[in-house]
Amino acid sequence: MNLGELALYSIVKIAILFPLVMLSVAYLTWLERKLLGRFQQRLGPHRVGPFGLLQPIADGVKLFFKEDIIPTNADRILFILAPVLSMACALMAIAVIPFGPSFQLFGYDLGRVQIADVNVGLLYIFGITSLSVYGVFLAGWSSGNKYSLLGALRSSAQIFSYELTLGLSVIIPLMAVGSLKMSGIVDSQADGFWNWWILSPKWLVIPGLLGFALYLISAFAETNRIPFDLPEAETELVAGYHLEYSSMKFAMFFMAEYVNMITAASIATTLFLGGWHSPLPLAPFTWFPGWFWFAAKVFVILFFFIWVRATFPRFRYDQLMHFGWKILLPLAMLNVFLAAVGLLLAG
Amino acid sequence: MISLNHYLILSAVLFSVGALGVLLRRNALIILMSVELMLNAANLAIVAFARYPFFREVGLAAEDLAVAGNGMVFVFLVMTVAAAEVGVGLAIIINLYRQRQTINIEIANLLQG
Amino acid sequence: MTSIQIPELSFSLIAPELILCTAAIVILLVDLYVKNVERINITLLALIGIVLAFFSAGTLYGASELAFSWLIIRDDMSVVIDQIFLIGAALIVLMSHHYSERYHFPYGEYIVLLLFSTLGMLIISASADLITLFLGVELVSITLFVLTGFEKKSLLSGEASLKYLLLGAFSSAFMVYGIAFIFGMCRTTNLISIGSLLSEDFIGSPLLILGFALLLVGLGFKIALAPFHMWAPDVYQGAPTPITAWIAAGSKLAGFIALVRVFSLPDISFHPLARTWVEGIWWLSLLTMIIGNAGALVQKDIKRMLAYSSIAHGGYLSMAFVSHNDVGLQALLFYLAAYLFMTIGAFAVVIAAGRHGEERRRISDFAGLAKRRPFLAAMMSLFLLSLAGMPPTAGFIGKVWLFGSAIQAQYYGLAIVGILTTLFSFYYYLRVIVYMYMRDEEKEFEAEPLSVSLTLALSLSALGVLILGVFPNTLMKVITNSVIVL
Amino acid sequence: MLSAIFFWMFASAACFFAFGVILARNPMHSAVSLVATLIALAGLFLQLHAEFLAWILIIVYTGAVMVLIIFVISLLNLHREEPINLTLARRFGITFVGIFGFMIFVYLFTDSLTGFVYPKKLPAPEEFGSAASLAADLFTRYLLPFELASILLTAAVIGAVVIARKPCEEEEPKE
Repeated sequence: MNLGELALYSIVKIAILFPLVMLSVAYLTWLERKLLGRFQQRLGPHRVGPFGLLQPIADGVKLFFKEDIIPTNADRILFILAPVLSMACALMAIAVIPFGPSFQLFGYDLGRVQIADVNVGLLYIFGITSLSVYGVFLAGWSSGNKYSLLGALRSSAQIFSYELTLGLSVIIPLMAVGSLKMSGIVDSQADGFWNWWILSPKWLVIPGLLGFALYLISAFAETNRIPFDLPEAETELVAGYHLEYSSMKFAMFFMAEYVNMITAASIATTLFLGGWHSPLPLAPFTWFPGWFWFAAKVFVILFFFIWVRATFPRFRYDQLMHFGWKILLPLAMLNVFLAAVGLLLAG
Repeated sequence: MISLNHYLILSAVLFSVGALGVLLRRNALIILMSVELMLNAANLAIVAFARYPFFREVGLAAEDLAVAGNGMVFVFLVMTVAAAEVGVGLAIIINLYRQRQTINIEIANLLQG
Repeated sequence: MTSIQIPELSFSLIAPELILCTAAIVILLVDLYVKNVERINITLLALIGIVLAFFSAGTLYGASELAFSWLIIRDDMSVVIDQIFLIGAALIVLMSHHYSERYHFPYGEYIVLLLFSTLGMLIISASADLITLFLGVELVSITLFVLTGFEKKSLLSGEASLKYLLLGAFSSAFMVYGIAFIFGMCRTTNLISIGSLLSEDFIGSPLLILGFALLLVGLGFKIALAPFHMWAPDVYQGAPTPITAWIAAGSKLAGFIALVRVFSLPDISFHPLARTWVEGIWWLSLLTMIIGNAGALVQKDIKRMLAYSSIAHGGYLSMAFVSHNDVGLQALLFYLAAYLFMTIGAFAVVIAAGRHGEERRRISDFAGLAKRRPFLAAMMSLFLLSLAGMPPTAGFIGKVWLFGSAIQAQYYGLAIVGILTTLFSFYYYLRVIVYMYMRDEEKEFEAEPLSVSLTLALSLSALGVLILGVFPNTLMKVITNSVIVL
Repeated sequence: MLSAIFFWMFASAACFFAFGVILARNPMHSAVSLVATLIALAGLFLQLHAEFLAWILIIVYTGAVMVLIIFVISLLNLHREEPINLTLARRFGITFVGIFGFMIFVYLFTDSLTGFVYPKKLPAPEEFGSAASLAADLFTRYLLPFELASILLTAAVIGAVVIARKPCEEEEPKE
């Protein structure tokens, strides 16, 4: 495959994946509202279209036609830059996620459903997510509003603190596979759910499970979801860092948040739940295509995210910091140690 | 074609921009940032040297590039040191701000001969 | 998965470093987990660690080995220097014990950082690779930035630590850039490999010279050579006095050892580089001697005066690099040891002459000290005379040796400037003595009574100055041997 | 060809934002410029096949160090412009003179090399700059510096905490 073909294939893949991701963002909001409604004994959106299915589109149109305000106190450049940065980081992280096995289009073999299989894929994801702090922070700072600033400070400190745990929690697949390449990690989990890293073989069960749990918890914090949604705690901070934003700029933050959720769920799927591999290498399971299994697993995790939102109250800020630094981080370090010992014992 | 020289000159430019920042600015934080810029310029030079092995001999073997890992380790350690330096530096700057309500090094200048 | 071959780890060769590191961590944990731990216990723990490290270093004489894949060189020179550093560290711990009682800063952390900075110095003295050298220098610098700012109620201390930090970081950037060019030209950061490369017919590109020059600039900042000395007086004045002493003695010593490692370990005497390098140092040395001594003449603050005196000493010491022979190196090592004792001693007197909340800072504050505290005045006179280079003291022997090496290498001009500036320096050293003995004090000022620890520090440094001055042979022999082995 | 385009793109971005760092009047703008410079540098690292280092640069510098700096900028409320004692034009002048001086210096030196053959870029071996090769180096030959770096970080953490802590509590005598 030469450079030109590679670029062409990547563009084709982007052209396929981008609308898909945006569509799933739209319907993730619908899903969340619908599920929250059910959890709270309500109906959720049901007026616009059947089951309220056209609600996200109506929301989008509404946001698009709202007035776009830039406060006089704001730092104009950064104020405009912030939502763009948020959105860009959220979308860029998707580039290395393998959604499915090789596929063909019009007779051409386009390779995996993955835009770029970078050698250091996992590091790439961490790098990009670490950049996403800036979107949030600059939004809060440039608004020239103290509530926004407080929200931004909280959020960046939070993301900062939980990033360490997030990084350490994925150590099992990393150490066992010995590669940072996403495709390599997925390939190592083929042929049945007992090969998934969440249920890693032999001595690795404990670090595998613990790693998955740590990953999920810190992913909640990274995506600013309840119970870690302090940056936008309505009761204290009005709305947090995006207080001053309206119209499409606000929509960008909103979408970035959901894209981040999808990314986090996809990474968990890829690293721990076998990616696009079917849970059993048997007949009825293998009939379904890879992307179906991927979507199913991501859906399960997203459902969990929403479930948690409906169930748990919000942390207090000092509790959040205490939990992150004094409980999760030591656990994550212990997990690294356990993983190393497990690998040694497993040979 | 991009050669080693291109990278070296770029790193020299960045390094001297950083150095000028240290000399021109009076805000302690910006001076610290300028120093970071200098350190990264130096890192760029090291990585460039590692990629373009510099030998007198005309024939170059691919093994020479393997030796270059050496430079990578150094860059890695420089980044660590820089991070430590920034951590300590910010603490010192915060301490100064608490004492004086300024971080301008011309205003905070009691120590004079 | 590729399996990793762990290379041979000869821990016994870095025993002093390991012991020191262990001591620091033990103190850290004790301070953390034991409630209300007495200050004296921490001091004792630190001293035990230092003494153990000292003796374990002593067992390493005659080792002469490269360890840790050529990152560490354990030769006699490194052992001598390690022991000098450890003596200095012990003296500083003793002084700090007294000083911290006066100002109540977090003592556990203070001692831990002090030990870590000593560790950095030991690493510098034993490094055979630019990477370890760089890390050692940074460990020393970063811990000293913090220690300088330890007196958090003092505006001077906070400001001094900021200045030290900004210039220290600035100079590190130069060091890194210099190392980058050296690495680029030699394809290695190992000093011994660089040495063997340079001793062949490897002419090298001018970039190599640029690399060494930048490295010199970086280290020049750390040891306050003349155009890069401007941070020194401010930092010396603002830092807590024991830390001032440690910056003046330990950090400067470490910087010189780093220079020795960089410029003497690789045998570059035949290389065209050597000429450029000697010329550069010649100017730096000259400038440093003149500026240091001239600056010291006009100072009113005792710590600033000692700062300029220490800059001037940097000038004398760098003369050894100009002469670039074995004698120079030996003289350098001897003078460094002597300098350590007299500087630490002088600062110890400055501490002893003060009391809580009030220090004798100005030189005029020392008026009449001889009547009130004759012991302190006598000690101060001893250290100042030694700094000036008067005969019965260590300073005299060191200076003679140093100037002798310059004359032997036929750098007469530099030697003459050295002697002339030394004569000038008598003025400001003697001025303090005159104040102490011949002036009456302006206002009543009773210093704190001497504590055991400070008395110990004072008398040990005085002993060091006198022994090295009267019986220099022992140390001379050790040093001469170690340099020949090299 | 493609690599040349990338080089010029990243190099010019790095230069542009480097100037931004030292010329911006608002510290926050300086910091954001530095972030942009570092991202451009990471791009250059990628061009040089130092993949691992490029992402480490992003994660460590932009993700941690710069966030910390930005944090402090907003904590200290440094919106106000600092008094500037040089006109902007003069600053530009000094800056350009300095840079061109140094550039010419380096350029002359590198070009007047005697006995050197200009290094050609070789196809990098598979493991060049990869995480695995760096890790193998770091944990075998460079084990000692690695441990030293950890000591350095410990010392820095202790120091930073002691210095940045509020001064009231520990100044009291410990008894």
